Amino acid sequence: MDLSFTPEENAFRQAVRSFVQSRLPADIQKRTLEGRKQTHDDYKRWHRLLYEQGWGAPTWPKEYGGPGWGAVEQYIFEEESAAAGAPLLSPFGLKMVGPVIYTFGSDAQKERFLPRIRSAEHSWCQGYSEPGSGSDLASLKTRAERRGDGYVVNGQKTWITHAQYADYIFCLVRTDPKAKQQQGISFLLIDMKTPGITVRPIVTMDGGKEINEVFFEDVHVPVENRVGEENAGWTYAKFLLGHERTNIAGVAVSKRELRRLKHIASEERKNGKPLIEDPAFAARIAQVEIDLWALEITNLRVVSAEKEKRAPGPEVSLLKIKGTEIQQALTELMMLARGPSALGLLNDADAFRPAAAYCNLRKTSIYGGSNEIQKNIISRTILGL
Amino acid sequence: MDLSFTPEENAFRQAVRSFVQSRLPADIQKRTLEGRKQTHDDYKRWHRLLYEQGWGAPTWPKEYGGPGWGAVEQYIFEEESAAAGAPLLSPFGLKMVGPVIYTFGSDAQKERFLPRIRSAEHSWCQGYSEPGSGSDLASLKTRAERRGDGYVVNGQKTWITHAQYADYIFCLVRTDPKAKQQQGISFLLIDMKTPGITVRPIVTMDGGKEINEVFFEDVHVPVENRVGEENAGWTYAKFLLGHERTNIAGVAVSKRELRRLKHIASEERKNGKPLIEDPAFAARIAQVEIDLWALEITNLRVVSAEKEKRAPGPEVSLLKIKGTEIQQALTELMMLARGPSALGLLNDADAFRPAAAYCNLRKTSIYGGSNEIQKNIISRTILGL
Amino acid sequence: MDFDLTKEQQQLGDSIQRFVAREYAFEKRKGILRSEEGMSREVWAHLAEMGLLALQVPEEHGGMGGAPIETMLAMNGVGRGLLLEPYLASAVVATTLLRELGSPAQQGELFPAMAAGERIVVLAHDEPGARYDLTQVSTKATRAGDGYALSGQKSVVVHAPSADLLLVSARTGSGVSLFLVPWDAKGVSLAAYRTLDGRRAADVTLSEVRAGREALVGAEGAALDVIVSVNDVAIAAACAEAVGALEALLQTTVEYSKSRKQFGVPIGTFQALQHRMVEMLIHVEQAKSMSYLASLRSDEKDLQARARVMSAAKVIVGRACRNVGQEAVQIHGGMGMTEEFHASHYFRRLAALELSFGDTEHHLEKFALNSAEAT
Amino acid sequence: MDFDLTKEQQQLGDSIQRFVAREYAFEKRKGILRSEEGMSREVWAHLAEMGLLALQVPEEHGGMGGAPIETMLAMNGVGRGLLLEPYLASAVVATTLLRELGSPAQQGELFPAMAAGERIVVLAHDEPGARYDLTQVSTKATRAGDGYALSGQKSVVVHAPSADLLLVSARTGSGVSLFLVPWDAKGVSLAAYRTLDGRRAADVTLSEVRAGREALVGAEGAALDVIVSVNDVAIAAACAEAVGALEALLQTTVEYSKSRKQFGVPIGTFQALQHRMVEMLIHVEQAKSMSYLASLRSDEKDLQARARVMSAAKVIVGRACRNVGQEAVQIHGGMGMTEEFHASHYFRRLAALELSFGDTEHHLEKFALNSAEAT
Repeated sequence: MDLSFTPEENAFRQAVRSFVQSRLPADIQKRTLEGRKQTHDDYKRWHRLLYEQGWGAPTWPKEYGGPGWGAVEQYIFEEESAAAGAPLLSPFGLKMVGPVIYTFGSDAQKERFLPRIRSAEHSWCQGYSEPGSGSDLASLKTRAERRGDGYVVNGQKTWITHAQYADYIFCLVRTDPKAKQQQGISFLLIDMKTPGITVRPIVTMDGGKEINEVFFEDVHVPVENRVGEENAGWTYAKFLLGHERTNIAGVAVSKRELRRLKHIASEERKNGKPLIEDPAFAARIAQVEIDLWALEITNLRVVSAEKEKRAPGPEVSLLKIKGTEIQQALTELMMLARGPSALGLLNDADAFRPAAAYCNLRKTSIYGGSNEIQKNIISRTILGL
Repeated sequence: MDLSFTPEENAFRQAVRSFVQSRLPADIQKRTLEGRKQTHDDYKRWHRLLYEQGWGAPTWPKEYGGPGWGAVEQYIFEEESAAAGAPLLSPFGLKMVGPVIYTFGSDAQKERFLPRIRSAEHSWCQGYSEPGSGSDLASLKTRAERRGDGYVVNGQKTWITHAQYADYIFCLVRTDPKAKQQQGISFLLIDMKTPGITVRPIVTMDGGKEINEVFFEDVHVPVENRVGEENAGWTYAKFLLGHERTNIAGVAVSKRELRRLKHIASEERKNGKPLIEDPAFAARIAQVEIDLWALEITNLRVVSAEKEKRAPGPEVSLLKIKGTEIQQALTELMMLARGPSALGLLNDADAFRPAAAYCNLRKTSIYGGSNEIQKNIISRTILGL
Repeated sequence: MDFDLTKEQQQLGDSIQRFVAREYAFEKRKGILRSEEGMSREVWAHLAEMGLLALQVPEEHGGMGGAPIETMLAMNGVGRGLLLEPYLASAVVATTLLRELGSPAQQGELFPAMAAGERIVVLAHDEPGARYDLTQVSTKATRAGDGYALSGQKSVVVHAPSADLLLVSARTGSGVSLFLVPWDAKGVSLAAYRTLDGRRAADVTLSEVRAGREALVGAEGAALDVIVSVNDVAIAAACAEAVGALEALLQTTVEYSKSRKQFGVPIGTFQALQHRMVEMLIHVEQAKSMSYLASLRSDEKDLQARARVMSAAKVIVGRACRNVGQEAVQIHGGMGMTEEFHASHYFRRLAALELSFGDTEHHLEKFALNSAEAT
Repeated sequence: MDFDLTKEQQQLGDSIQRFVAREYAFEKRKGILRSEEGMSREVWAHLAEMGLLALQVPEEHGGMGGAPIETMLAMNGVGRGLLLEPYLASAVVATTLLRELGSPAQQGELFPAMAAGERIVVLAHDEPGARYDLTQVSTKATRAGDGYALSGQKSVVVHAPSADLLLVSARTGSGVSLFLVPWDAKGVSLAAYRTLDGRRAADVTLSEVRAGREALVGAEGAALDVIVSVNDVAIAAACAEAVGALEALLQTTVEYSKSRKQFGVPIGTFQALQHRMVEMLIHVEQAKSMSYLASLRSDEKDLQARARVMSAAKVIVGRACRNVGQEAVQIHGGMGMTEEFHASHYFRRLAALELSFGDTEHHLEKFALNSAEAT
């Protein structure tokens, strides 16, 4: 047992660090470190720079154009990127549909989609949830009827992050309405420019317009855009949920945000002294810092198991629960640190506004399988209840 | 709306206060205020003194020898008694079986039992729980078979507080094994000296021997010791559970214990100053003090509703949950206040030993209907879920 | 000891609840929220008609002279309906300040107009960096000619963009004084924005703003104690508003859990959620108790005892705001995150109330300190 | 970076777990607990045979010279089995102190006997009122003839009644020194009692206890830094013990919830309890992570960095002890309250561990202070 990194891993960290430091555009870095909103263009620019370096798909195997990094290298890459203020890469292509395509897709799909995900030419979004089926995904109702050489899709998807920027959406649709819940579902790749698709933003309480509803009205999808077998979509969806969770805890970003919290607490004053020196507030920061530290080790335990090619198990649910609790605690403390002035949402909507961030981060315990669902999973699979 | 007491109520408080101050034996008072264990004799002596004053059954109507106090007077009585260090009266006769007897009992039962409860001649205990049925009371298995002019009782009851001192036990027993769970149960009053009864103490983790198992082996109980109808015992049990909850929150005792916590925290020193002046510890005391204050008002709201002859509803479950949480928090803080020296359980087992009290008080969220059961009740009856 | 309302109070409470239900439905509120001013003059006039703007107005000016219970009932309604109008700021805080400090001339001029809903007055006291310390006032009022010249910064003055007059606190020598300053006085500039909970607010900059002697409210240098004391009244009102919002949000959440299905059954049948909703209920009931106490003691003369009550109430209510707000959003799932649905509006208002007039930690510390001094 | 054990470590861990399961079954433990001495000399000898008492013994004396991972594995077993023997006190703390400070003569005499289980040595350092401040030492050692005379009070010295020798800290001039004092030396008196978790402990009074120069451990006045430093080793060991106990208690609770029926179904099917057991699991896993870190860093040379790790570990583990202990008792219901059933024994040991070597609040504060200094 040894928690230090190997010399090779340290050299790798150094390489990542110097790349990020030399290539990350200063304006993007500034926005991230100040907690300002990132634009879609920020993501794309950074992704392209990585692509030029050969790191366009950091988590992919070499075979599909990835750098072939192991779990530890991936972890180091994410940590260094987040610490330096690089934007998080959009997960929908790289971490979600990409692995599904290279594992289950046809050769044509691999050829057509994978290079464009890697190069940031295509942006993707995820069409899973529906108004009537959130955590209970298998109850989805969007229909895809086979007609000729394609499907005709009708229905509605919701809570779709960045649908407005997406070139493609991957969707779970019902292809056999008579089959039981989890059967009869297929996995389709749909061009967002297809006639019949309407995107409607859902304004969230922080004023953000990240998420959307997407309506499908007689949308024609060629049959070659179905991944794998008809009615076997649930298998691919499950694979996806179980895949790549190295970073689900968000430790790297939370470490950066912790630094920002400390910065805010050193700017604010209470009783004539920096707030960070107030014992009560310092103890609250210490508590979240310690929680995060423990989570980091827990995360490394999972990463280390992945390195040994053991697949990540239900412990990723634990990472998700604790990770989101810490993310929420951090924004809550930033808001409380600012005190009464946090009430005011200054007119620069891109600026870091702790109260808006506090509101926005409530989503983390809801999306990606709510924390209640994660608890059900742990209860069933780890505790055997 | 007015939270002050009326002049009559204040005069009543004064009367109670001077009675308690003049008559409460100094040795008993000292033991209570120091948190030492009370002996059965303490309870009895104090109860007899109250009886001589005509207050032997503070919560009973005049008709049965009570003082006929309303909910507010009862509340004041309990508050003044607890504050002065009087022992809590044993609830089993006064608050549990007494009201059942005067509401549902025969004239003979009333005549035989009520005066002796009031005068402290008879001590009672409660035979509800069984090894297989705790919170799920209706699944009880102790059998009472009708034979001639009586019942023959066989079975086992458990978690019986003070069974070793009791002259009588009131029991729920199954008289019709074929009936559904809540039917087929009868309510028996059983003389503890009847042959076939064995009492076995259960040692609790604090070393205490308050609770017991009671075994019934062919115990003969005359039929005139059955309260009300055969197989209707559940009705009386429910009545009892819903009755007299003025003091379920334990506010008066918790206020006294809060004072003791503050006393301990002023004796202990941290960084050369009294612990009570340490901001972090002071904040923790403040939090429990504030919670208790809010609970006191909530309790008064319920008491006030009772005054209006509205029966106490499921809100008593709320008082029970929050009340026990506060009681537990107080012992936890007393233990933490003592610091490492709390580890040692000095050999005087009657002395206040905060760590033992901390262990002992874990029971409060388990007994009297566990806090989980109380939450189920609130969920069903108040929230309608 | 009783918790009963008089018949008149009961009627008042009912009429407020009716008004809120009828005239402040969520869809209508959305329109008000989106409007430029972010409040409805029509609603304001309606509140005036109901007499609600006169609860703090002295009886000699046709008001109720304080009326803690009536104020509590009004604030319950304001909370339940998530009213965007400056009830707390103008009808409670500013009116009470003027009642305590205003000259007969000022009262004679302002009270009829304020009670009629024709004038909105807002206290501009907090300054950048003051945190929750009410004594920190750097804005200065220096003698200038026959009157004063005010210069300084006031931050997050909620409803300032709707105010006709600002009650500006400023240092005069060793004391703090209050001045009535018209919103359009020369030298006053407002940087307006929205607050977390959708209200209009502004940072106010004062540059050599001239105020005549008639603009001085109360004796020179004597305002701070009253500002501190009226802050207690504000806390009691804020607690009552929170209780109204908490009750509504709990109800909304329970109802949602009964209708929203997952895995073929309403999510309200899941025991884990049930127990969490019970915890929410306990928070609400404890908050309600302390809100009663705070309102009943808001005119208590023993200021230290009163401060203890207010801090205790703010702690209990603050924790309730946090717990109930967060749990409600969580139980609503994605719906709870949206601007469209009312849960998030309650969530934000509760968060804002927690940050107003001293947050939970501030009052917990204050209570602890106050206890130590009392022993 | 890896979390894997070597083959030898794996074997050691397995053999400890086997030993605990086979030789320390709960019923057998009850007998040991009830015995006058409150520990088993037979078990102690067995631990010696397994080599476990020599993990801190220097290699030149046939030990492993520290072995953080092996110590962690041993402490996991001690925790799981709720061992009543003075493993932490004698085989970890006292042995490490003697390794750091003992003269060759002292080491030569004591290590073979300690490793063989023939001698038990216990540190007597804490004093009444010192709370968790290790620097507070009032016991005095004054020069007397060729040696010293020790006078003072030591409180809650766990396992003192079983100790052959006490390692007594005392002030000598401006520094603190350590002395080896036989339990039956003239002037030593023990007021013995049980601790919360059933161990034997004593308050130790020293009245003019004579100690020769050969009884001095380390240079005069140089012991305090080492005592503070060995406290870190103790924290790492206590965290590992807690993890063993936490895992066992969680397992016990989950199993109980599967077998105990209420309302016709196992209580483990109630979702509210399931979610609470998941919270328990999260606490256990986080505690395990920090226990790894604490053990791996227990020989770190940068003392401030090490202190940060230990405080962080103690906070995470302390919260886990509290949460898992309390929830386990609650889920066990009445059974959880009894002396008869093992849940309450785990509960008490976990509570005791939280109070040992600085409680959660102490270390949270220390961490916060340490952070402020680091920035």
